[in-house]
Amino acid sequence: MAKKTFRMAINEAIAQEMRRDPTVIVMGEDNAGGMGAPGEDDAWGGVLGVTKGLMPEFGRERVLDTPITESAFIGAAVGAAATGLRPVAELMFVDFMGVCLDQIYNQAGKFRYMFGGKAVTPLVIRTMFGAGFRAASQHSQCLYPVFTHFPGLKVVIPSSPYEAKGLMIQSIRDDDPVIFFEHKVMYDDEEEVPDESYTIPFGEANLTREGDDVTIVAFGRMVKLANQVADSLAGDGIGCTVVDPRTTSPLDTETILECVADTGRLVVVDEANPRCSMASDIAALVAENAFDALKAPIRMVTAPHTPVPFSPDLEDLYIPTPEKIEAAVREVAGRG
Amino acid sequence: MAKKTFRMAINEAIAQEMRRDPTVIVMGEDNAGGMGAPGEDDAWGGVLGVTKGLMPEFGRERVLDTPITESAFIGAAVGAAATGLRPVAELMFVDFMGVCLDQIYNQAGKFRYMFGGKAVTPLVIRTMFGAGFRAASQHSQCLYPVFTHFPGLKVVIPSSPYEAKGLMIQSIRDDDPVIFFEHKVMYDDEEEVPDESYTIPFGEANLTREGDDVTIVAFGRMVKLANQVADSLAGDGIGCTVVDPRTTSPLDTETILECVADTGRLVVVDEANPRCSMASDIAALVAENAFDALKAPIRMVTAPHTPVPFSPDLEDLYIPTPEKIEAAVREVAGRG
Amino acid sequence: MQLSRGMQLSREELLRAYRGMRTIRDFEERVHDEFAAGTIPGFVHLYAGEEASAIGVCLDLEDKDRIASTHRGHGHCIAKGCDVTGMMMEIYGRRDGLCGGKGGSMHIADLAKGMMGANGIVGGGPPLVCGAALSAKTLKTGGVAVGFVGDGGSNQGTTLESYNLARVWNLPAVFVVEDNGYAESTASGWAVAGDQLKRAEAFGMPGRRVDGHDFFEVYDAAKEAIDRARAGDGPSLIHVCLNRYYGHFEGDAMTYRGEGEVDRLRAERDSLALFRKRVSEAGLIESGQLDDIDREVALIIDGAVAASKAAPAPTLADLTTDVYVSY
Amino acid sequence: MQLSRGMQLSREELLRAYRGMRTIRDFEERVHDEFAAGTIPGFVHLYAGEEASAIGVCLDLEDKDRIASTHRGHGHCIAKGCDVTGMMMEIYGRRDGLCGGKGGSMHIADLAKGMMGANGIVGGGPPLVCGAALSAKTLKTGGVAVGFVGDGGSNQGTTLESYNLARVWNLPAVFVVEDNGYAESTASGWAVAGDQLKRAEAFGMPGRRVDGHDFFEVYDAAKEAIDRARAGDGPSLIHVCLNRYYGHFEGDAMTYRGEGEVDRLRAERDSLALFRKRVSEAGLIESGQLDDIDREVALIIDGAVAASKAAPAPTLADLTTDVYVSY
Ligand SMILES: Cc1ncc(C[n+]2csc(CCOP(=O)(O)OP(=O)(O)O)c2C)c(N)n1
Ligand SMILES: Cc1ncc(C[n+]2csc(CCOP(=O)(O)OP(=O)(O)O)c2C)c(N)n1
Ligand SMILES: [Mg+2]
Ligand SMILES: [Mg+2]
Repeated sequence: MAKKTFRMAINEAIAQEMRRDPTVIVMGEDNAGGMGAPGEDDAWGGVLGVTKGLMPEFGRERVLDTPITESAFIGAAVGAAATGLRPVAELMFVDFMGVCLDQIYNQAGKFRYMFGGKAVTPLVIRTMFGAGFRAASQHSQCLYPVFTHFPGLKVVIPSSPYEAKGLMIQSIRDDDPVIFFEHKVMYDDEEEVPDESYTIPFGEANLTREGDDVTIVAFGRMVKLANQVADSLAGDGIGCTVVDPRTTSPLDTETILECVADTGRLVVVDEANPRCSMASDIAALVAENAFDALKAPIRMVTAPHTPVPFSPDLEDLYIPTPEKIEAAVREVAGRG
Repeated sequence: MAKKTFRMAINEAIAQEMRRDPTVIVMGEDNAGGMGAPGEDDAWGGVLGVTKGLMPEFGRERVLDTPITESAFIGAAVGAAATGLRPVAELMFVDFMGVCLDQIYNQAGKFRYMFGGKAVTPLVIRTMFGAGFRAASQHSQCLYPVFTHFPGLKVVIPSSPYEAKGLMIQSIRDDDPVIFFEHKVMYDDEEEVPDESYTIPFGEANLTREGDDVTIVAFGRMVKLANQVADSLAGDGIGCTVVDPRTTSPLDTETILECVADTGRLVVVDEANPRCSMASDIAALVAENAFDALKAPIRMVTAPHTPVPFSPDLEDLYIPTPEKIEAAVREVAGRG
Repeated sequence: MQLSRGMQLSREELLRAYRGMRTIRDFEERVHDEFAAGTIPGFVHLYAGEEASAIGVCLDLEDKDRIASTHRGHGHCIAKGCDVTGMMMEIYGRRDGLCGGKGGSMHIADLAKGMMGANGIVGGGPPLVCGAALSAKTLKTGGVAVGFVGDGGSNQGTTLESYNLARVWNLPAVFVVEDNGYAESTASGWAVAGDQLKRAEAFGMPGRRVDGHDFFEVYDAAKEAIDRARAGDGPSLIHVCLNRYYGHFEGDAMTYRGEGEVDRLRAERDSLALFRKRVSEAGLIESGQLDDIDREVALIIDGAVAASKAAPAPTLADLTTDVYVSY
Repeated sequence: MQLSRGMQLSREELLRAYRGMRTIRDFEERVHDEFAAGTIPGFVHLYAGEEASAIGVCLDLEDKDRIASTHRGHGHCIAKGCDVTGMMMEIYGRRDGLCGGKGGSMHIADLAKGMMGANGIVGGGPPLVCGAALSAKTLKTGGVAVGFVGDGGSNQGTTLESYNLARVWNLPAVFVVEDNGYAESTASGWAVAGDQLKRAEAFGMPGRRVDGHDFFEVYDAAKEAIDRARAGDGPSLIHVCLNRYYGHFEGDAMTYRGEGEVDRLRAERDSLALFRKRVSEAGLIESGQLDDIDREVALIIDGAVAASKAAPAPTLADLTTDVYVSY
């Protein structure tokens, strides 16, 4: 076991699955890079280097660069998945979903149902999300609530390198279309990641902390922040359970409800915009199904209802911070 | 005042605004119809006849038919709105958003913020939504939760002909991009609608019933069903307040919270899929801000987490019914 | 001029082609009647009048070859071998329909037959075709993928992007633009700027225009394009000019069409009549044999409708299944 | 051969063109340096090397004429008259930036100047251009709308659909494909199937290919297209072949480029050097005057950077404003 970055963990997961299964292919803009260009081959490995090295090992036949035509190539990944391949396609930034969403939610996500259970669409769409990169309004959104809304899609949000590897391998092996969300600010995060292949099942939340007073449900990069807060509050005698659902669809409702049954208090931390978000989804779940256990109002810590601002000063105010999370936890714990 | 259908009310609203303001234009596939064809002009007036008669009155210069290229013409409406026109563009079925969403949420919805408050984008996108028409998975979705998620867009869901006219006129006069949701099953619904022009402001919920026991928040066609249920339960001594928020963005949070403060019980009725939906959005709002008033778990009545099935038998099971709403109300009222 | 390859087809193949066209025609005429009688729900778009296109393109395709279709998909389904009773049951929303009643007319599919689905989204198919062609290429199945779009769908960005991708990836794909002169009520002459063949050329593909009422012309062009794709020489486009006999969907009053337009088309541009004329003039098949097929097909369609009417609907338990492979 | 209309420009106009190109060059070189020094955050795509395109196209445009730009938008902004200090402040994320610091490099806009915004979405601009052209046509302003896209963006469905719509609606629009040979690390020769001019033809538009390092060639083609649009004769396409001097974005190591490629380009394909050569050979302007402009521009850019560094950032109160006109 060695320390690996989030980037490396994803890369290794894909490479191992490509070795194991010849039907796994990779495609996306500059996923190798340098197509038709005079310089280096595998020049990019994707815009942030996640797929670097795959092309030299697996060849241009299995690592395909694409023109900038997301409808065509994401749609091609959908069509390929329905006809015998297991594509891992990259939608560079999830913000670009607007030019290709139809192929994802109306085609891939509905094939199985519309076709009476006869279609299998083992597709992974990897995509970058999240703020903090000073990438401005059209390159910083979360958007996983939108994908979670659609039946037929599975939505995965890994919160660390270890999680990323296991969830990516699971995503590739899964027979349903999976949208795999990679937080762009986490690519250099490091932790111990096993060299061997392993899977983390969908729909099984991970309790990264356990405590008696407050349940914090957080997604992606917010899990780390929630744990920080939990650590610091432990010293103050406020015990937090931190739930990383790992997948928002399917959602491990059982674990979340059990945790709230134990603590009676809930804070949800969601980097996305607040309306029709995962924060509201979890809050509603609990308000419907664990109401009797609740000892305090539910608190949601989210981004504001604004686009992501460019200015670093504003962007830092936009993203949920440990301070805001802590304030919410203290409030529901009656220890404001 | 005369009885008018939902269809007529919308048509009249647009026509009156076109008479009042020469910058208002209409565009969409077959919005007049018959372009380049040998037969009748104004042959269609939109697929369900909502824009019929506008072209003969205002001419082809102000009622534009389009090729089937939603990115180009919805985007053109966005660009036109940013440069001096007030387009009322039709996205025939909201299900088609997947081929043009970028122009709506990344362009129209973000211009003002990204451009530091200097852009004005007075755009209306009319779109058909909802199940019950036996139109199957790709022509029956609600999808307003997706649009509600995006900052910068306003989302309007009229629940009757009267509401439709006033809200449409407001939408056209509003300086922000508005997505105007027309339930396809409601076009032939009739009620008294004033001949003169009037507006209904955004963000002001309508209380269609008042009662002491349970607050029902419902959207679009569901408002009618909720009122039916309220009527029938009144006989049983269960008093319902029915809230029609009219616009999901902006949302009249105040009225909703006040109603729940009064009744202590909440049922949300949302025809959309349940995850990250308006049902969850409202439930979360209340669980955060009116928790202390709540006397019972919140109940959400929604479609299941499945695509819309074609078979009429299944579709009828898919859509929330008065029976399901009534059961939910009885349950929270402790009168199951 | 090169001798038509279609005219060199075997007797069995010609009969199969005729049977296919007759099945489509009868299927659609019957759906039209049943819709009018109120026994069929929903949005239904009929392919009557366009039979020679689907059959001409698909006649030589095997199950490993894939097609993606449009909202006007019944003809393509039949041409690709979908079971007619299963289709009819689907259109009736029955549990034993090809898609369990969950799909309906606009979403009939049979992946085992290489039929990737009708599609409710105009331009939804061509990207999927690129994917199916990529599968064939990567898995070296020798298969090809064919995408049908209408004249209206030919403008959609998804379609145009797919031309580019298919060429850049050198995919075994064929794009068939079925130009029936209208997209809903809008004439293709107005909505399609430029020219379909020049579009093919603009994306580096060979293109060919054919009379879509003439099975033989369609067959020849398709054969050429399919052979090219199978040989690894990349995508092509076929611009098929044809007509629809009915409205855009059932219920369309068709006031945008010319006076007597449909009657004239039925009289003069009937792919079945034209086929009969060609094969009998060439002495390839006696008309009695074709009459036999007509009778057989009529019985099959009768049977399909009767079975559909009698078949059970899906039930509550079916509502929430088939969303995922694993839950 | 027709005499270049660019060569017939007045002395003032030529000086304005040169000043514009020099401003872009200096602006970009300076942003490059500042980014490398770590004072500028975010994704920054530089236009250095492409100056003659923006200036050649925009020189004659008025405020009522609109342009829509790309992620590589600084040059277009400058060419359309955006304030250079306001732009620099925006790139620094300052409160007094052209967009209040909320937009950043990829979203600089100034609607009053007819600059509809850089765009973070490849292919995001062309539909907006159709809209601006429609406004001009409907409101009879006499204005035109120009859309810039890269070679990569030229494949996007949104772009191709816009060609069709502009032609069908006969809009006063000009589409400028700036082909700098690469989209990120991918060569346009690989990713663009077929040919840009044939694409124009395929959608019924005139098209013209020009050397994008040569202001005069660009100007002439733009003039022709803009005149055509203003005259009500519809859209055109210009395929501008040029080069970028820096990486795709700042931080790109450019290993995909050929050995010495950029050095060679800087030496041989420099729009500013080429302009100087042309005007001095033709005896139109003495080089001293151009040197004066160089000095003036350098001071302006220095000033813009200094002001930006000193300027205040936006604050919490700014975070939630400007989402809507009315709340
Ligand atoms: C993206 C999208 N836009 C619009 C529609 C509505 N619609 C369905 S069929 C159709 C006309 C299609 O015309 P064409 O492609 O020529 O096919 P035809 O109906 O003539 O066979 C339209 C506009 C749709 N289904 N999908
Ligand atoms: C829809 C979309 N896809 C992908 C990207 C990422 N991206 C930004 S610029 C770029 C390359 C654009 O190439 P080109 O159009 O040639 O413009 P150039 O950068 O060469 O000026 C890509 C892929 C994007 N911003 N938007
Ligand atoms: Mg057509
Ligand atoms: Mg380029």
